[in-house]
Amino acid sequence: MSIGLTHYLAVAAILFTIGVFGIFVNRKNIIVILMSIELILLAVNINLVAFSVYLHNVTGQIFAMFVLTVAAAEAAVGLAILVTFFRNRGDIAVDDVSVMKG
Amino acid sequence: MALAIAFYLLAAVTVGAGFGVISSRNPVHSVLFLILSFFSAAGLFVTLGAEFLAMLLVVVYVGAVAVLFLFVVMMLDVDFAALRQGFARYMPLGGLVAGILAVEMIVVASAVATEGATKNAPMVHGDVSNIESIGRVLYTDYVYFFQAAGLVLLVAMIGAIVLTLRHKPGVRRQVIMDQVAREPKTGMRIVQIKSGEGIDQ
Amino acid sequence: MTGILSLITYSPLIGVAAILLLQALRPADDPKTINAVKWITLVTTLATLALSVLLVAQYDPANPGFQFVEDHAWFAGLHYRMGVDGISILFVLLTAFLLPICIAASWNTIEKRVPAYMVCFLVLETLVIGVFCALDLVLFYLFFEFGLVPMFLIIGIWGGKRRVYAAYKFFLYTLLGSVLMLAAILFMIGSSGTSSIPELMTYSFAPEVQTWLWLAFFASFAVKMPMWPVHTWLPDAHVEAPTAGSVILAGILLKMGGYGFLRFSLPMFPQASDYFAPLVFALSVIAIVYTSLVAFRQTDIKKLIAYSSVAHMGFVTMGIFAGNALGVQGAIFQMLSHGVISGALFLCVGVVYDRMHTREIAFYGGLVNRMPWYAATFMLFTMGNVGLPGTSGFVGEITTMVGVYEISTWTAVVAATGVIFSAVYALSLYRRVIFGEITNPALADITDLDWREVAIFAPLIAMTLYLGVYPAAVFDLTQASVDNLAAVYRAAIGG
Amino acid sequence: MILSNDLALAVPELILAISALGLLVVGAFAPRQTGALALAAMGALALAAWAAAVGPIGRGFSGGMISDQASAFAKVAIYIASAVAIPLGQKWFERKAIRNFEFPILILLAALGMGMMASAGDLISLYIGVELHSLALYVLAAMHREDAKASEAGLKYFVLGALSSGLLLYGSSLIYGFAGSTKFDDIAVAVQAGAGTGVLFGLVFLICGLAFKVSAAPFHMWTPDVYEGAPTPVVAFFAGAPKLAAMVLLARVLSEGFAGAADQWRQVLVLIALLSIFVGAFVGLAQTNLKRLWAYSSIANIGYAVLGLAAGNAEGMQAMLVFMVLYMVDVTGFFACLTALSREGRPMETIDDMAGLFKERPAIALAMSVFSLSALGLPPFSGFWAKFYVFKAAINVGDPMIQIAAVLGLVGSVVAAFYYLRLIKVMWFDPAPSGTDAIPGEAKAVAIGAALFSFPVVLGALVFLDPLAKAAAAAFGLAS
Repeated sequence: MSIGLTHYLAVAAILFTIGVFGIFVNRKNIIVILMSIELILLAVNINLVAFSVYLHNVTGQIFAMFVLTVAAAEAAVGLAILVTFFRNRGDIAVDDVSVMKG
Repeated sequence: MALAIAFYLLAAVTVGAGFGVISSRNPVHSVLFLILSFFSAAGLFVTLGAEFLAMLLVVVYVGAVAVLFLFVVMMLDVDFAALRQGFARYMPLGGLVAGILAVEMIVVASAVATEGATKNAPMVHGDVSNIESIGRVLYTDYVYFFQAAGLVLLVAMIGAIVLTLRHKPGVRRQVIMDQVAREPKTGMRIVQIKSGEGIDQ
Repeated sequence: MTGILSLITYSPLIGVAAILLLQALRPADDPKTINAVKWITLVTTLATLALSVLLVAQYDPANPGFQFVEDHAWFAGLHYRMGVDGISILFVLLTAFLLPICIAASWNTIEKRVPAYMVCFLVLETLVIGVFCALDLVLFYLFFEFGLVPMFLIIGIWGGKRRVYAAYKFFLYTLLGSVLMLAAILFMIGSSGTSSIPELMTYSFAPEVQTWLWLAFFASFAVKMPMWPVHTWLPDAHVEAPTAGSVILAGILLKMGGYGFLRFSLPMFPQASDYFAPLVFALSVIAIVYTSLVAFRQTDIKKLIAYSSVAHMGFVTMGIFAGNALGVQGAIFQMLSHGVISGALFLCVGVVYDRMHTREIAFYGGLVNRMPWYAATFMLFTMGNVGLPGTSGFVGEITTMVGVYEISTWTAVVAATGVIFSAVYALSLYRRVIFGEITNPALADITDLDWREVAIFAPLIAMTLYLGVYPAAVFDLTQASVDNLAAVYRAAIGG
Repeated sequence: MILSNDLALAVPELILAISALGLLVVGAFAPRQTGALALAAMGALALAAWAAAVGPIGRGFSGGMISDQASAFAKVAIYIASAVAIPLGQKWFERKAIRNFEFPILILLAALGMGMMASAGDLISLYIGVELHSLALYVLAAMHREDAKASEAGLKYFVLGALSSGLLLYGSSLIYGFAGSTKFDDIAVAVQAGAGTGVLFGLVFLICGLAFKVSAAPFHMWTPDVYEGAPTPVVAFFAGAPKLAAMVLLARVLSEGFAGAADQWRQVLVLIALLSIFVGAFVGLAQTNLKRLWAYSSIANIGYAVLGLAAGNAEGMQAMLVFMVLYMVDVTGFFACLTALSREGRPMETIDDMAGLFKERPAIALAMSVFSLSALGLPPFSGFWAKFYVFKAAINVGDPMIQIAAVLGLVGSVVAAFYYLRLIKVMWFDPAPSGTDAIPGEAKAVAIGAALFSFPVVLGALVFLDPLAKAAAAAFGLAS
């Protein structure tokens, strides 16, 4: 029972799906949406690191570091926007993104 | 064998906690699940031999990002129960779609694993440590990206300040420059007071 | 004389610049300024007319090729190419001839936003002349397509009650037709490597490709002509447009379709033209007979004349796709003649509309008692419309029909019955409006033509009669080019 | 690695980065000097544009950065558009009594990110460029922080933008796993050897992520809401330059990394293009708000640009580049007009607000008509030439699928004609309700300048733009 690359990729794929799924089921709760995005990025990182190790190529880990860095920046900006939104509305419920709104 | 057990344990916790993030009723719990998920993902990194990334994940995510989330959740006084109205409705169908999607993604990912450059390469650890190998290329080949990533953080900083910093009117602030520049001449005013009149100010 | 075509084309824009300058310098709503704007426009259009006459005088009728050619490299392999031959030169003249008349006809009838109105007409003149002079596909398309905008504004701003609907319908019908033409143009440029019209005339596309290209061009020109069944925008546009707008529309814009067939469909896609000629004949005959019948039932004078335009354009398409020298000559002549006569008829409607503000046929009757000069004028143009010998209408119809007769007997025969129908509706219109006693008290003190209207009608009357008795004036100019076109076409289809 | 060679390639980026940092310090000490800071930022952008135009050609930072004609072309356009956005936005915020010196700095950093995208040669620089400009744009969209609509727009933009970067990243990770490298050159070698389902899946994710950024259907959902809510001058900025950058990036990824899988990605692009054209045309018909209307218009127009890309040859790339530049001028001009217009202090944003504009503000009405006709693709305006290039490329590619798509696209443009005509009709035909407020000078200048560019300057400008775009397209290294 050896653990191979595929196992790690499977974990990443499941996490990615959970993240995307989380965005769609929690459409009004922006905080959970932001956390779901973090889950997606985590999935990406697992992918990158796993590939990096199995390829004997450090690029993937560097990429993952950049993803981490940028994810932190993204979270900061996202939460800042959320705070301004909350100050204006007193709530964080967002209307559904409308596809056909007139 | 020990590695396999560790992998399955960590993977299960990562995925389970991930599901907890999107399904718990209380966003504080979501944040805690997020931390758990990241922590076990860091464990997965260790099983892969990427110790530095594992540390980074814990430091950056658990130390910074998750705390930021926790801070915002606590700060905003929101009725979170109301936000979850759609959840039960979307759950069954969404779960089904997500399940199918996940299976597909696994198939695709394993396709990459088998057809790509990796082609069943065995897991080996180099003789340089993980952190050293990263450091060697990060500041040479990837210096351009490294600097640019710094600018990304700068943008985030400017953004957070622009969006949330508020100068409350009427608050007197300490101006250190003025304090330091103060001399006896400017700091004191000698006023001749005529007896019985007092001063205006 | 190179450069004269550009000069003629852009000379109206000098007037536009002068108007804009005047607007900037003087108070815009001042009656004096408005008056000056009108005079500037009239003088500009007359100058353009003078230049066009000069152009025709300089034209060498013996040379079938393009003359006064200008060619400057542009970008992406495109060229700025201008030139005229026997087929296009008369349309330039017709445009320059009708424009001053339009301006004079709108002198007192347009009250709001006069400067914008005049600018629209001048821009339109530039674009229409550009269409007839362009020798590059893309340049042609530029002029052709942009012509929609000033016409859209003319109908939409200065038109009647349902002007917005009519303007939309006009714009969208024409646009849909011309995007297909654009696709064809792009394909032609790509596969032949040139956008020059003279070069493309000698380039032969594969027959199956020709079919598609022909259909794409047909979509655009058939809407513009307009041919049955895509003519429905025309009556609406005519009814809602101001008088001068109708004159331009009937007199010039419709001719762009016929010109397109002559310039593109016949020489560039001869096999496809031959293949589709029966279809065109069928549609033309339906147009002639059906729209004549529809015209007969109209209660609005303008709508009646609009439908009669569709019928007359049926002769044009028929003549063009006969593909022989006589048919094409007839079609060109018919277009010129129709340009003058239908323009004049719309002006006749405008005369009574300006006085009574209605175009209901039932409203009028007995005008001959009060307006003898008007009755005589209207009579002349009605006769021209019917195709009475001695007027230009006769020459156009008879030449076309003789040309078609050589190719398709039945088409000519059925079309001839159309002439009878046209006599029925046109004369009945004339009878109902002009003859009889005045029964409507509102008409009691209607006045006859004033000197301005006489001045407007005089050149049109002269032109109708002149072309009627001396058609050689036109045929001499077009002969060489048309013979060449027909010969090449006949050779290409192996007949 | 000789660092000075690499640095020579990055001179435009260095200029922008250093001036952004410098201005930030100056701003921190003299926050009231917004005018001077804005001017300095514009100067920096102009300098960077010049440096990009005359700079050396080559690849630097171990392949992470590509400096060629294509990147120079895109950078000059992006930097100029960014420079134009600074006065528009700065004055607008000042009129709202928001004085923040950060606005020009954020624009500088966004321009820097877009420049990175245009010269990305590696999945990492792609990602960092995308994020650098996106983060700045999220902040700019929400910057009018007292306005609930603006912060909502910012939030929506952020959430969907972050999701799209997630998709983009997941795709990148699969591509990396397949090719064993993040450099486009190495990816190209691996793809040449045979592209399996996995890597194509990764590519599709990557395309989806970038399609979000350019607001191509079916990833366009954020566009109308964000355009409507965000401050108008900011919309003027992010409707143009970022899309050009993303399109150039997409072109680069596809042509350099995935030339070997051209048959597969062309199908995806044709689908995206047609969906965008028809969604933009049909859903736009139902809009009453001008900003939403132009959001749909931009969706449709991006469809045309993607169609150029789908042609998959040098001619198509040239078409896309010309299209994006001409469209950028149009859209900037239109939103500049919108920033200029208000009635009794209330911005005029619905189509009905425009009633009688021709009578009251003939210059602005004429400019808006020019932009509308241009977006409709009517000759001789710039929009026609943009479509001319795209359809010429698409029709000549010799692939029936793309030819049919081109004809369908042309028909779609007729549908879109309805809403542009409605706008013109309202401005020219309808009576005016009441007077409009005075028009700010900088918005008027931008509007009139852009309108003049759309016609008649474009007829001359294309003489220069055509060979430049051709050289730029040739740099992508595709067969013509």
